[in-house]
Amino acid sequence: MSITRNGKKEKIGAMLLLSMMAMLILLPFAPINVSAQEEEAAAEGAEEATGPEMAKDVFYWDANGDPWEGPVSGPPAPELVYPDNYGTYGNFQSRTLLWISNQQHLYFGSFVLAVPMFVWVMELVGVVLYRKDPKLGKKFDDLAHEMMKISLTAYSVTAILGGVLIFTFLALYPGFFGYLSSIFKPVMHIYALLFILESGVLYVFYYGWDAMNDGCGDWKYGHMAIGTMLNAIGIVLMVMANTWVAFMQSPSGVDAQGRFLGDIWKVIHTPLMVPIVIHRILGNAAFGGGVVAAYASFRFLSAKTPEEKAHYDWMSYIAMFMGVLALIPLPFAGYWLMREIYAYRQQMGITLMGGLLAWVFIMQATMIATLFITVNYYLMQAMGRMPGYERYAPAFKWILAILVISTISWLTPHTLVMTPAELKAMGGAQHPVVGNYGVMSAKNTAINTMITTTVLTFILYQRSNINIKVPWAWKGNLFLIFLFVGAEINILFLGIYGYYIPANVRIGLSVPQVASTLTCLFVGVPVNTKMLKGATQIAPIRWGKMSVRGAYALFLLAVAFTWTMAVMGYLRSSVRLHWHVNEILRDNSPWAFTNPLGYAGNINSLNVMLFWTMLLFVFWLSALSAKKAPASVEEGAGVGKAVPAGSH
Amino acid sequence: MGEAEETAEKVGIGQKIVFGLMMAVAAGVYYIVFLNWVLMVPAQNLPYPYK
Amino acid sequence: MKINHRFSIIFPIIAVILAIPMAVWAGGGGGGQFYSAGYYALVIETGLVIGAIFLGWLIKEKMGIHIPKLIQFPFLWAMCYVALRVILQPPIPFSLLAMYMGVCTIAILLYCSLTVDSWKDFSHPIAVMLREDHAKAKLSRYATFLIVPGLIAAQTYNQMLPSFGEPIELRTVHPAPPASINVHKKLVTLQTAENPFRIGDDGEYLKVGDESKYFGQNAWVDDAPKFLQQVKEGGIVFFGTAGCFFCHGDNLDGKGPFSFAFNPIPANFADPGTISQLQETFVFWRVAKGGPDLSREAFPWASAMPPWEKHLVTNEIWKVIIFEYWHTGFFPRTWE
Amino acid sequence: MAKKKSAYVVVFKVALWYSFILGGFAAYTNWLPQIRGDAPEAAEAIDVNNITPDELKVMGESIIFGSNDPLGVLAKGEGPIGKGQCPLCHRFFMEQKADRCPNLLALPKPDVDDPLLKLTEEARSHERVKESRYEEFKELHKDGEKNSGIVPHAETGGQYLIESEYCPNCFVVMGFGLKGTNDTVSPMPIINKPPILLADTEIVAVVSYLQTRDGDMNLWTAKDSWEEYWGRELVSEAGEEEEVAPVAAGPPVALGSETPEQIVQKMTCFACHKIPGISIATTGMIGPLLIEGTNSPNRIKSAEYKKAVKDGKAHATTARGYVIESIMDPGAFIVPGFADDMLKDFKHKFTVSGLDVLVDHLMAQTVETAIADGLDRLPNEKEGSILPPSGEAKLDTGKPLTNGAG
Repeated sequence: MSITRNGKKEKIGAMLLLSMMAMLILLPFAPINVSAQEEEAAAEGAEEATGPEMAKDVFYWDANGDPWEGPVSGPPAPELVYPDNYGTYGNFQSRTLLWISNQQHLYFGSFVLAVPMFVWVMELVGVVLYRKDPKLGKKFDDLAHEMMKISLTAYSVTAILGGVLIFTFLALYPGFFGYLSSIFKPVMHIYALLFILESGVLYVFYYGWDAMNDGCGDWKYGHMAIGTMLNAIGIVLMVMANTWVAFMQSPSGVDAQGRFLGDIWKVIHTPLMVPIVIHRILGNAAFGGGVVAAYASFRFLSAKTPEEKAHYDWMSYIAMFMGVLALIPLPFAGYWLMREIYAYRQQMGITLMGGLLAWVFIMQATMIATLFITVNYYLMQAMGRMPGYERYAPAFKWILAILVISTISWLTPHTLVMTPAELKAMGGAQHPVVGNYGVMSAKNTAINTMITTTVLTFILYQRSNINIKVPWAWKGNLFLIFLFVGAEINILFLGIYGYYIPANVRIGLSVPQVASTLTCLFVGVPVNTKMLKGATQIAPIRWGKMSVRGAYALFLLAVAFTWTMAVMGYLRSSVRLHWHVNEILRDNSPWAFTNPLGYAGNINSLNVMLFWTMLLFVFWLSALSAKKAPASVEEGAGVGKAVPAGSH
Repeated sequence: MGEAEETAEKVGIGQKIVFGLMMAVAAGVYYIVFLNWVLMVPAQNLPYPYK
Repeated sequence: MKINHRFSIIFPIIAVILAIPMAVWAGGGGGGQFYSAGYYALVIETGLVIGAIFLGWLIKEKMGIHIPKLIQFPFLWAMCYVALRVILQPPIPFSLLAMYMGVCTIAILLYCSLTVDSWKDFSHPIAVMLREDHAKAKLSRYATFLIVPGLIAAQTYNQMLPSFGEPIELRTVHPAPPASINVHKKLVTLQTAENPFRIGDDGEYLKVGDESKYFGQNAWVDDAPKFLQQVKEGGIVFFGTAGCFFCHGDNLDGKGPFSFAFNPIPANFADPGTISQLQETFVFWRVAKGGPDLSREAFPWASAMPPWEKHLVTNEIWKVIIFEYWHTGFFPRTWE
Repeated sequence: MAKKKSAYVVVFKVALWYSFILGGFAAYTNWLPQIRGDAPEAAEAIDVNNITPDELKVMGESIIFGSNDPLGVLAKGEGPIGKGQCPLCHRFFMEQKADRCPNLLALPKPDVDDPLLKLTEEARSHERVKESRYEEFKELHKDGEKNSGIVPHAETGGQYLIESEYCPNCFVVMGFGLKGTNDTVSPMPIINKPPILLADTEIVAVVSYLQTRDGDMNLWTAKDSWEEYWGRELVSEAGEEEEVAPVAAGPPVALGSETPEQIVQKMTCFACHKIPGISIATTGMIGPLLIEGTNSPNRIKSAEYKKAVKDGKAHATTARGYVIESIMDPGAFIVPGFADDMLKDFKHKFTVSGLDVLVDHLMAQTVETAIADGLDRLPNEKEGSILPPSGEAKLDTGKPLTNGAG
């Protein structure tokens, strides 16, 4: 490509084009509302003589605080009868079959949604870096390209699994699916159309990569605009699919009998829709990071040349980093969702937190502890490739000790399982020492300490092969010490203080606790980054020299992400109890019960196993095509030159 | 702190103590006054599931 | 390579910071119970931990003796086991111990593999044992292949050996109280009732939390504030009229002279899991009605608490509750 | 530097590692306590046309407790909780602990000062509607209660019980409201809405149980109260005709689909009573003439009846209730001049709607219809003959009653 660099004007033009394209994809929404209103108006006109039958919405209220009323525009929710409205395959639990096909589709869907997000960010980073350092820019660009290639194969698998899912629905739950599609029929059509659009954009995006690659010129920005569109369509697709799930959990826009009231927006915008969507977008990003990191680790382990090894080492680090970045706001999104659930139906919140499903949260706690310890461990392993890390190595074991103490406190259950002899020996149901760790105060302290410690590890990682040169380094260090020690003391103080005050005051403590943690993250890391300005390297990073254990830690991280997603999905789905659509459409099949946690654990493990096996196939496929394209190997070699790692 | 020696100018221990004290006061003010006192008051009125 | 040891000093300091709250919590859990035996035990234990860290530092840095990670592994594991199984008193249930030891095992494995060097340190002897062909390696190989299956066999034997333990009973310790109880012909609605003796200097109802200003003051002086006078009368009930201390102990720690005869043993009010987790009215219900009024899931027969309404008047019950909270330094739970 | 290893070895190792992790997670979930959440049973179809009040009561019992032996369940140490979930908050037995909501004990609590606690729930329901607080709630919700849209308008105890299921906020017992609402908002869910979601007939069954749990069938007004409260007929939600009447065995049963004539024949009323409008019932000489349009309003006001109420035998407060009571529990009140000879098993022999048919017919019979049919009172009825020539009696049939009472 021989396109010269252009001025600002063209850049602005490109951005305008980009945003216009992004606007375009919102178009399909516009006619829905219009047509719905038209229908409404038409219905009103037609039935003026008799008056349209108005019914009360189950959720929406009008300005006076009375239920919102809309014209009845659909059939009531059917009363499902077991053998008639349900299908079976032999003695299999229909529900489990649907569960598995749903989960597989969701995994692949999340993956193909998350990867373009990464690719977009990586491409942007590449373009920005290209100005200063074309080689580094190219490296990021290639990384983005490679990730996209994985996603391409996964995309077709997603489509196939989507087909399988629909057939499973039609075969096993025809009554339920019929009702849902009667309400969502316009949305479902738009969904299908968008899916086709997504495919088109995806292929243009992927196959136009090399053709449109001119470093940081106009064509590249055009390519990025296509990437933006791809992501926008992807997110809209996901939001649409989520609205069905959100409708099942918290229906609105229908009356108590499940009759559609003519306003499609009220059906889409259910009470829990927004928090579920936000939570899931963040979750997808974290999950995508984990999967790409696992892919890179796999390639890292099976790499034949040092250059390849270096490349995949680097790739796994970047992916892990992005994943963890998305992980950090996730708990807050979770809190918000939980709050909305309590606001929607307190009963639902209690079932989750204190009732039937409370033990799932113990499992979630375990997964979170696993995630944080794994991230720390990986960073420590990754420091092995940074000459000079030895200065910080003695700190590792103490970091680990803090993490383990926090984990032990985090995992201590409030209700202990014990024999009468143990009860007697303990002198009561509450252990005088351990019992202190089973309450909320201790748990908040533990998780905040764990996050703070992870931030600290990252700061150590950032500076492990660096000699800091800024003249105010000593001030910066002192500042960081007081920041972290102060935060930790504050977290501990609030944790302990919580034992001395009544419960109603204690609730308020969690906010300053979390604020302390976030201060470390949002002040500590930038200050540390600032300190690295103009610093000298003891030696460049020896990419590819990370220990094998680091790669295995990334696998654990990826599995933990997938597994957490599965177990929380089980939780979200189970909280509907015996309803297909909460309080509207009852599940009358023999599988309307809520499976115990152990069964869910087995199915989740099976699901994760299935997903990774299929993903391995996808990886293998993309590796096959890599062999046919020697150019990329050459680029890899170039990367190796840019980072003189092999010499060590 | 270890890296400080490697920078060009030497920093006296007195200077460090003074700055350290300043930082300690700043941390105290930030954590105790701002976070614990200012933030905690509105936090009392948070709804579920904070309770 | 210059190793910066000063850096690692911060972490023992943080460890000590972490240890102090442990000591405080364990020492009778809050409320100024700094003089209990448990507190001293934990101070000593914390000292032991710091001593062990110091000893390790001495051996490694001063004496220059290098202990391979492979040796450190079982040693650390045993230390954890001893700490959780022997030092931590009273003993924790097996389910919890298993979980803790699982976390510890993983943590020690991670510790052994933290850096390239430490992993080599850990895995090299194993590799030698498995691979090398000289006599020493062979001997250790044979020994390993005898000992490991032997340990597994012993474990299996223990597992299969029939045991006659009592079945696990998940007794509910604090069952849901009734909405109201009838004490001395008066209906007490537990959700709304207030302790009539929780009154401040101004004669108004004292908000929960505000009584902290009376903690640690002498209730037995003549010019004590009104609240403390109620506390004193409650103390007279506790040690005199009712004799609660026979079971619940002089320090309200559930270790009175009779306590060892009971299963389950009397409640330990100094434990932050008992009265500090309960509303005053719940405690009132327990004192007034005793074991017989417990619901079935709480096994009414599994409590020796007498129904004190038959021996005390209502006011005495309320006063002794004031006394219990004052003495332990806890606040009752509030409804919202 | 990198060792030349086959990709398959890596795949194998990674697969091993994955299996290890996944196995570990699954094992951990299996180690944690296992709870399975079973779905509540689907709504039971109750066909009110084919069921006796007694069976309705039994059905109500199982809706409340999930068992027809709640005490047995309690004795086992379990909570007797059915799909209605009432015992979670209400106390039905002394052995039970729950009383977050007003108690529904069958036996009064004698040792309590509160007068309302000295009554059973059935008796209490009549007191509730007379409370001045009920008027306050009427005023409070005069535009309809927010959640249910109902304006409180219960007039009798039975209607009160019905109303409190459909609209718990329509009357909140003192001390049982949500905290901070000054006892104006009830913690109880609306029973005919999710999550409890009882059908109308099921609610009638529950109320039937509450009214008759002492075995006093004559206290039963659930279906009538429901219809009076809602001003419409209670439609059975069974809908399916193939539903076999659950009372197939046993004595013949009066059904709602039958005419009064058929019922009278089936139940052999004609053997003792003369009933206007029933062609076969013209000769009975053992029981009173059944002109209940005239008789029952007077009887219920009579001193004898008031005495029976005072003795705790009779309970009717309306004329219609008096007729139902006389069929369901003939011993409650014996018309002066007669003996307690009537069969006592009619409460098992009438379906709810069958009873309706008969009572409707009896209530329509007055002195005029009797005269038209040429029937007269028996000599032992102290109201005396209604037939001409004593024309005065025709004018004020009530007079002899008051005279007799005096």
